[in-house]
Amino acid sequence: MLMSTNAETRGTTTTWRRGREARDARIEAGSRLARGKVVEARDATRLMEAVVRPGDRVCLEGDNQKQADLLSSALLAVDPAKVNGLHMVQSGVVLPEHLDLFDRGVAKRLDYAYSGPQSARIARMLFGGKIELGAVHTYLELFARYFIDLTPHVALIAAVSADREGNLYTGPNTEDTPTVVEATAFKDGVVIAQVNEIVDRVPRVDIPADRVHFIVEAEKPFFVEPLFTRDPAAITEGQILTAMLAIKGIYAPYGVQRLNHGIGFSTAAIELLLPTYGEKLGLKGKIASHFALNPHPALIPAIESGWVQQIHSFGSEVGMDEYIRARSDIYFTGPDGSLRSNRAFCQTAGLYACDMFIGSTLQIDLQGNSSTVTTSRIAGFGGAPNMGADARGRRHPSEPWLKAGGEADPQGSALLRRGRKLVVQIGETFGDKNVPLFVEKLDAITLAEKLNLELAPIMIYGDDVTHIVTEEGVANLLLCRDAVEREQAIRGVAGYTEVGRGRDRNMVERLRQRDVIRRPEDLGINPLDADRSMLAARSIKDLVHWSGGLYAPPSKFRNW
Amino acid sequence: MTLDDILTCLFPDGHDVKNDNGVVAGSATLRSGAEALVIGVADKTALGVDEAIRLSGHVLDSFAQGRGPILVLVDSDSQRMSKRDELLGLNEFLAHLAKSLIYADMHHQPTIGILYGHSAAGALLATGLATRVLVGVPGATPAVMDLPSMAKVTKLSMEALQEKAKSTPVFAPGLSNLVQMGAVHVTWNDAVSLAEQLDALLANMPDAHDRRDALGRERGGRLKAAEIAERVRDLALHSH
Amino acid sequence: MEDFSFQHRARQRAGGTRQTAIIGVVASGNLEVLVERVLPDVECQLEIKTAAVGFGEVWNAVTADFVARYSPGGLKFSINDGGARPDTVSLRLAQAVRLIEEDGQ
Amino acid sequence: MTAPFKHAAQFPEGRASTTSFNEASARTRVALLLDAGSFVEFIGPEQREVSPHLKVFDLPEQFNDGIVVGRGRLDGAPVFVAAQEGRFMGGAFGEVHGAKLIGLLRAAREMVSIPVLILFDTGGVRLQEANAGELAIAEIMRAMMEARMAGVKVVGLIGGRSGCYGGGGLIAGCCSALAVSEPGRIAVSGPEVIETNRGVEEFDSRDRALVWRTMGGKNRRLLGAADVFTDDTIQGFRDAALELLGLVGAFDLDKLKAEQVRLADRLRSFGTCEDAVDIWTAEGVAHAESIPDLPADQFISLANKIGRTSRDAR
Repeated sequence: MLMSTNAETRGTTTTWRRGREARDARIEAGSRLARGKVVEARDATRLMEAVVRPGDRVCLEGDNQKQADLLSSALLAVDPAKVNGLHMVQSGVVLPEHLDLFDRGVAKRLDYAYSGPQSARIARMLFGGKIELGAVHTYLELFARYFIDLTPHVALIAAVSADREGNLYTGPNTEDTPTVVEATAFKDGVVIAQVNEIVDRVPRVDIPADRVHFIVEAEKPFFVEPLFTRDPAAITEGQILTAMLAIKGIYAPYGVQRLNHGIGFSTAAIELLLPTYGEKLGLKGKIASHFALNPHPALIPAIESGWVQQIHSFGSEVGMDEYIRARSDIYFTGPDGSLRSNRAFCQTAGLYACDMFIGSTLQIDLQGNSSTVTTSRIAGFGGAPNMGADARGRRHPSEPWLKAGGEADPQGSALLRRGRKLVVQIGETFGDKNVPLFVEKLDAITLAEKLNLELAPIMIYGDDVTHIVTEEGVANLLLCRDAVEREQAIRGVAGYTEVGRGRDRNMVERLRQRDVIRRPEDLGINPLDADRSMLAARSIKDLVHWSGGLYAPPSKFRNW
Repeated sequence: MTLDDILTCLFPDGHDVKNDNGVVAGSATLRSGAEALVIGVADKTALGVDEAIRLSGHVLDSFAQGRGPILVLVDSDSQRMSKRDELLGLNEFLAHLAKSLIYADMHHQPTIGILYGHSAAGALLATGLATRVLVGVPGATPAVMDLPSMAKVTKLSMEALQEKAKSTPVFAPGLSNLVQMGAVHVTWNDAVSLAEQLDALLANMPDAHDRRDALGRERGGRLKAAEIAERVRDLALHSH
Repeated sequence: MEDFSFQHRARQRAGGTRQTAIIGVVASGNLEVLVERVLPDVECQLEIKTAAVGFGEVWNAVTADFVARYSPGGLKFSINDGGARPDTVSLRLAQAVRLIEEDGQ
Repeated sequence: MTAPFKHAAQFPEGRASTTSFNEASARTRVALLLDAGSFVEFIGPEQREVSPHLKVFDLPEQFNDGIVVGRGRLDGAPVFVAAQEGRFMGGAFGEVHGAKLIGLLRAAREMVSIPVLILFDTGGVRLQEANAGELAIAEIMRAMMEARMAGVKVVGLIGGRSGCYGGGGLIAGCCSALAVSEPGRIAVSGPEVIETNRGVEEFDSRDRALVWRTMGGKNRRLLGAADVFTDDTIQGFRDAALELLGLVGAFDLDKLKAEQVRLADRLRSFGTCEDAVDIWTAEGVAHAESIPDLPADQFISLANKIGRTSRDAR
């Protein structure tokens, strides 16, 4: 017989409400510091000490973009004698405080998904044994585990505003909040929100009050980093060339309409070429109409030119609020007019409802495995693997999906054949400081060996990758029939890297005959035509003009 | 050397030169008995908009009062590196001061810069380097760019920079380097009366032609400048 | 800095009549290519000064492919390189050939 | 003497109107600014007159040392032109770079009738040859003022990516007139230098909106430091250059005195302002904080209404 660990026998009666009672006790302790649900910012640390218990699983919201910065400082300031050994379960390890918690002994164990700005320090702390690592996840994975075995006892979240009952308006950067609250509040956890302001009436209710137990008004708005703004002025001719190859060599033949873009400059170049090069190719209405995508400023010209029909977003982007509000036909907005993002839903959309993911990476090996890990940095996975993976549970057909499936398995029965998501790696053969994109052995493997990890941190597995695009051409891995062909197809677009120079020229030429590799000239593209004048916007200011003045870029991107 | 020291040495026959928070102005009697306008920057003061406009004012005022030479005494910091100065257009104030000195020099008021202390960057351009003859007083410490800043930008160690500085006068601070470049025309001998040396210079002023590039070539500090300028000039004059 | 010099036989003379052309700017990750029509018709020469040390093999491969593809006979290429990627180098070389083959002086 | 060098790419008609001055190379700027095909370069890249000093620092050279000088025609009339390449070592002045401009100005002084256009794009003195660069700037200022006193018109065009900083700002201050675009910046000390000296509280160099409203084209135009504000196209700068050449005259004492009055008045009027927005507010602009977002045409009419200029006062 299976014994429930939730049931506890006291004398002769069994109690099934141990979690509820513990939660009530925490709320009771915290309430002594609160007026209603409102706790003053100066009491935030005392609130932590009242509510959080040693060893708790705590979700300190840590998203990709927004940060509950006041609450992370408050938690960091607790007396480690009272609060210690916490198990942090949060998608983003972004602020220095997130790691300071481990240095102070407040936290001990970590399960996370993404650690961009802290990637070097997190690597050092893992080596130094400061952090007991659970696992590095993708967003959807971590969210899933919130409901199975990583359910938070306490969630410390961030919202734009709250009313006195505790209804929250999360604003355009809703991101992870609904997911975190769902998992916490409905499983006897305590939810504490920091808000930029307390108002009489919130613009819209993103989180109902009965899921929120305490509110702290912050002196300054929560921190949001503009992560998805790519200055068109920094786009190079090489990136324009790869973008042209992708549009003509992949978007067009597969007719890709539903897709997700990574955040690199190559995909920004694609976005900026749609209204110019794409228009010239007659592709408007045939490609790139439905996106799972943050509100990329670089997509503004395509939207304004009528290319895009609909975008669902993981988060928002600094400066895009007014533009989004004025383009509700395109974006998901609330009754108040502002963007409603939702990372869990958008990740799901990217996994199941998109026919293509295209993004860049730091390293690709001969099998097509790719990773953004270097030996000194562990940036985590974020969402790319959810986008850049074939969804084995997918059942609805679409033209690109079926076509890709057919290329992968031309002999199989059409009615039984699985389609394939197009998973495209795009990049230049050499990155910053002439570091090659293609390598024999990924740094991720070296790192896994050094850290004794059970799995190397692979961002996208080779068997999910369908195409690789570089300035040398497009490699279609779906058409490769064995591992040797696959390796030569990859070498064939690896240019002058060591991997590229090590190619079998004859075999690469044969692969080219079969369209496994398509060079710029095979696609009718002259590299000399890859010119910045082709970009629909060549500066941030141009984007502002395209938006009719609605886009308000953050100061660091301005030159006026 | 302090301002008082240099004034005493230069003008044994008297002067009414005042130092108002680093802005130096007044007149002085030369050995010849003639009067000279004296302006300058003292006490390693930074040259900002407030200082520059007063100095150019003194130069312009002197135009009405006769035709004596103008001596520019320099012991300054760099230009004042502040938000306010840049907001107000410091470049125009410094250029205006330089223009005033150049105009005077071209119109019968020969200008002599006397670099007796520190100076750098924009401050040096607007004062000493805007005169016809720039004199170096031993002990002067001009520094177009200081080595620590250079080390930061070039990512070279101080030691490496000092080593390189031995082989070329082209980048490192110091009076002797500026002499070699042709920027400083002459270094006075501090064992001899400065007043006498000034008198000798005034008696033998070169004409108002800028010959600093030729000087730099003669002294081996700037081997290309004069030749390149001359070649461009010739091409420009004969390309029609 | 590292210097390289490559001599190649070209299939044929580069088109056009222009004697010289220049393209590009020396900057981090960028380069300038000066091309001059000063060699016999079947010869091609490339003189390279690069800020990125240790890429001799890459330069060799890039320039060999370039000559095979464009046959720039009679041309001498002088390159000042600020550490450009091979694709940028290839692009600038191709741009230089296009420029000198244009009509003009 | 070596022959002049012609190598410019041929550009299609109308290209000047669609090409960003800010983005273009020095060579493209010159080719599109002047009458088509009219530019002749002096000491072109084939002469390989590179800096003799960069090899000491193991740094790459550029065949024209970061500046293109020569002659051409503007609406049929001859002009001398110098254009700095802001991407090569930040367009900084070195020995050879500076000497080319000096030679050009000396020739202009002798010709008198041929005006000089200077397309600035510079961070100031080139660190690796700081003494030579500083001195070159002093010589340029001297040569420019001598030329102007002889009657030569010198027009500065400022809209490059490296701005017009350091000694470049002083040279700009010596020009007969300036045209500036929104991305153009004019100052002596750069943002990072001010931040290093005064702290991030006084000047956050990463706050680009602050950098531009302090040093950028719009503030410079409103203060009267630049007389013409243009859109960021090469055609815009060509039109501005033509306009300014038609307006300016020889340099004389009256202009020098008028400049003293103009700058003293600026100090009196705005000397206590803490920020550009305070200056603009003091000028009577309602919602002065919105000036950075004003489109060019609206900004130009605002600037003209305020009417500050340095015409006949520089």
